[in-house]
Amino acid sequence: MNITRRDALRTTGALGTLVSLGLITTEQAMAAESRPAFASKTLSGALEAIGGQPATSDQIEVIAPDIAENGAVVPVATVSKLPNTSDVWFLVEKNPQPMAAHFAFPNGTTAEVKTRVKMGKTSDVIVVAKADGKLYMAKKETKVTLGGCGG
Amino acid sequence: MGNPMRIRAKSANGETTVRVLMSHRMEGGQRKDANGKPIPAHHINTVTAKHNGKVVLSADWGPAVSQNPYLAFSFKGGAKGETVEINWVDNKGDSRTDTATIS
Amino acid sequence: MKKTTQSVLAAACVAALMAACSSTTMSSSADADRATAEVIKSSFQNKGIAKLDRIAPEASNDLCSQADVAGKALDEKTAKAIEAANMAAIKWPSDGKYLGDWKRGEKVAQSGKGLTWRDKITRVNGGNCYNCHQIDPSFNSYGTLGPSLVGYGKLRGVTDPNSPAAQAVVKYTWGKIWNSRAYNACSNMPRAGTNGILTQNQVRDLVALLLDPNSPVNK
Amino acid sequence: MRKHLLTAMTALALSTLAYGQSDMEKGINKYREMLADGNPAELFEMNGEELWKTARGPKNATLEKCDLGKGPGVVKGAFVELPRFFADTGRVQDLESRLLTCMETLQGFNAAELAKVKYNKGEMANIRDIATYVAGQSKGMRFAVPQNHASEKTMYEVGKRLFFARGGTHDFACATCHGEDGKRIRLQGVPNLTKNPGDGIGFAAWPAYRVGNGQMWTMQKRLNDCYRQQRFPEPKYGSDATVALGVYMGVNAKGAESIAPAIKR
Repeated sequence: MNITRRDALRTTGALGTLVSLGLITTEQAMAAESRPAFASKTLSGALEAIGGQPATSDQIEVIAPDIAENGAVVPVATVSKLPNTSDVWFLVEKNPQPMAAHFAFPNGTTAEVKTRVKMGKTSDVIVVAKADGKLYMAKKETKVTLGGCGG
Repeated sequence: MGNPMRIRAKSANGETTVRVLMSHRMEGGQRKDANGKPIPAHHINTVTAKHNGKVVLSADWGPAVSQNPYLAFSFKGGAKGETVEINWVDNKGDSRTDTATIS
Repeated sequence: MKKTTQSVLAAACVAALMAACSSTTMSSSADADRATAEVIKSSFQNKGIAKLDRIAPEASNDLCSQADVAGKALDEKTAKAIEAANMAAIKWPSDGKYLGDWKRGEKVAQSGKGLTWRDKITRVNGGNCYNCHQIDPSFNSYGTLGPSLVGYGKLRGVTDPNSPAAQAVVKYTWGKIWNSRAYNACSNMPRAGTNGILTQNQVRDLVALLLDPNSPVNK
Repeated sequence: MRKHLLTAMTALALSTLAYGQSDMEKGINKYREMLADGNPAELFEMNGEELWKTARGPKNATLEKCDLGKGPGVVKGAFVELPRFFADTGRVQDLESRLLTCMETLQGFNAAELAKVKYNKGEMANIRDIATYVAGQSKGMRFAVPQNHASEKTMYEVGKRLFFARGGTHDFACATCHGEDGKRIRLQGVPNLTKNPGDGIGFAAWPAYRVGNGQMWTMQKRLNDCYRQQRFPEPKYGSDATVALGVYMGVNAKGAESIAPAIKR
């Protein structure tokens, strides 16, 4: 988490220079993906950006459908039973940029969250949890069916 | 300024469950328009939830979160009549803050 | 193309139409028919390539629709008249070549594109086949409005579609795709050839998809 | 003998297939259940409620006196009794064509001009949201589309004829896809709309949020897109053909519970 924030700040600084030089507009600078974990095109790169390869854990529950009728909206959720879980990340391995979302839980917030992500095709949905500063992960496969009829 | 969020916050057994729907196109940056020009990414970057001014959840999102995003989570404490505040900021600097009363 | 075919069909079906009309003499039903015609006239508009002539009266469609509303099958004489008119509208391959490439046929079968008001006239139309039929058994996104076509050639005993023994099945398959209503008066299947949905070459490729022993359909 | 073996093998293959398919269908049903929690349609409903209560249009008036069939201003329960005959216009109207009337008489808009606006744009987006709000106020109630007035009966008969009317380049009618039980287009189940298809299915499920394109679709938009796929010319917004089909499907759905606004793939 800290690493991500620091890197983000550093990159923002560089973009700021480009803006001041008039090479890019403020809006482009805002819109450009400056967060390494989100910008990474590979799973290993995204994991590297959040602190390295996590250990597998059966204490993380990944809730995702076996089959998603439409990859544009795939309901996903996770519950971490690891004590002192401070963060969770959702990644979709086969997406062009695997990192989908990061959630940070301050003390008093249950390590449980539900959202919806896009999936380009059938893939593992991976949840990484950080507990006591260490990374753990679990995964589940969701099949994305072809949609569509005439037209 | 985005459109209003739909926030529901319910307290039970010393815990408050929050469910939020946000109105945002969450354009992924992979698609092309009718003329073949790429449609630039436009998505929520950060979400922050506060209860009584204290942050109870923060999130970083990329373009892979679905259009009109949905988010549900829960935190310890929170009483009926108190408020929960949700804020989002997108990659073009647009933002939106809404509050809801805990029921 | 379609217009000429329709007028041919209309002429051939006039006798059948008269018979159907005389059997539905209930005045309330006739009133509803008239009201429906008025409603259709006032409700639809041209859009893109989809013009109002697409819903102009057409004898074999109208007779089938009337039978559906009444909830009873067409009488045999009318059905035969419709089938004969549609049979006459089948265009058989000019060079006697019925079989194309099954791999291209699979693409035609997968595509449901073309001929909606959003499409350009230049767009290559699809056959819409998978929307209603199972075809390649390894492909699981298929519809069930029509029968499964898995094993189509094999089940009909076709081992070499170019052999004289297979000619009857080959011809029937061509005809069925070109104009399904030549064989079943009120079939729900689009008349792909007669109505100008698919080209001769596309129909060849579909015939191959169904009958080529190397096609996944017959594996 | 050989023939028998072949038949037996085909039967075996079919049953294996049917088993696999039902697993797939179970998976898809589970997916749909997961989606039902947190339907973005609520965002459109919320906006629609706001629009209903906001003074707008040349006459700067709200829609709060709009008569949707149960008296001026009564929203709850109105949706499950539409389309119906309205004496003031002398027409059978569905929810959306009725909203056009209210926007013209109460707010001073030109209904004919509004009906030409592109779906999801300008005032048409507002009508979409208002319709979503009004439908949501009947959620959980059962359909009881009236058949009392002679015009309502005629429109049912017209709707039935339209439902079975084959046309377009593909000879499709509504009934081609929606005339039998248990059928699918690709993997999508297509309900039989010639009878009550069950609670929250078919007419009882629109307006609906479509996750595929993130759009809110009303019944008018649903019918418009059906006709597009049928390769027909376009039905005009709120036209008698669309209303008649609404009467046919709505009356057939008598007793079905409305789940609108629903969420769909």
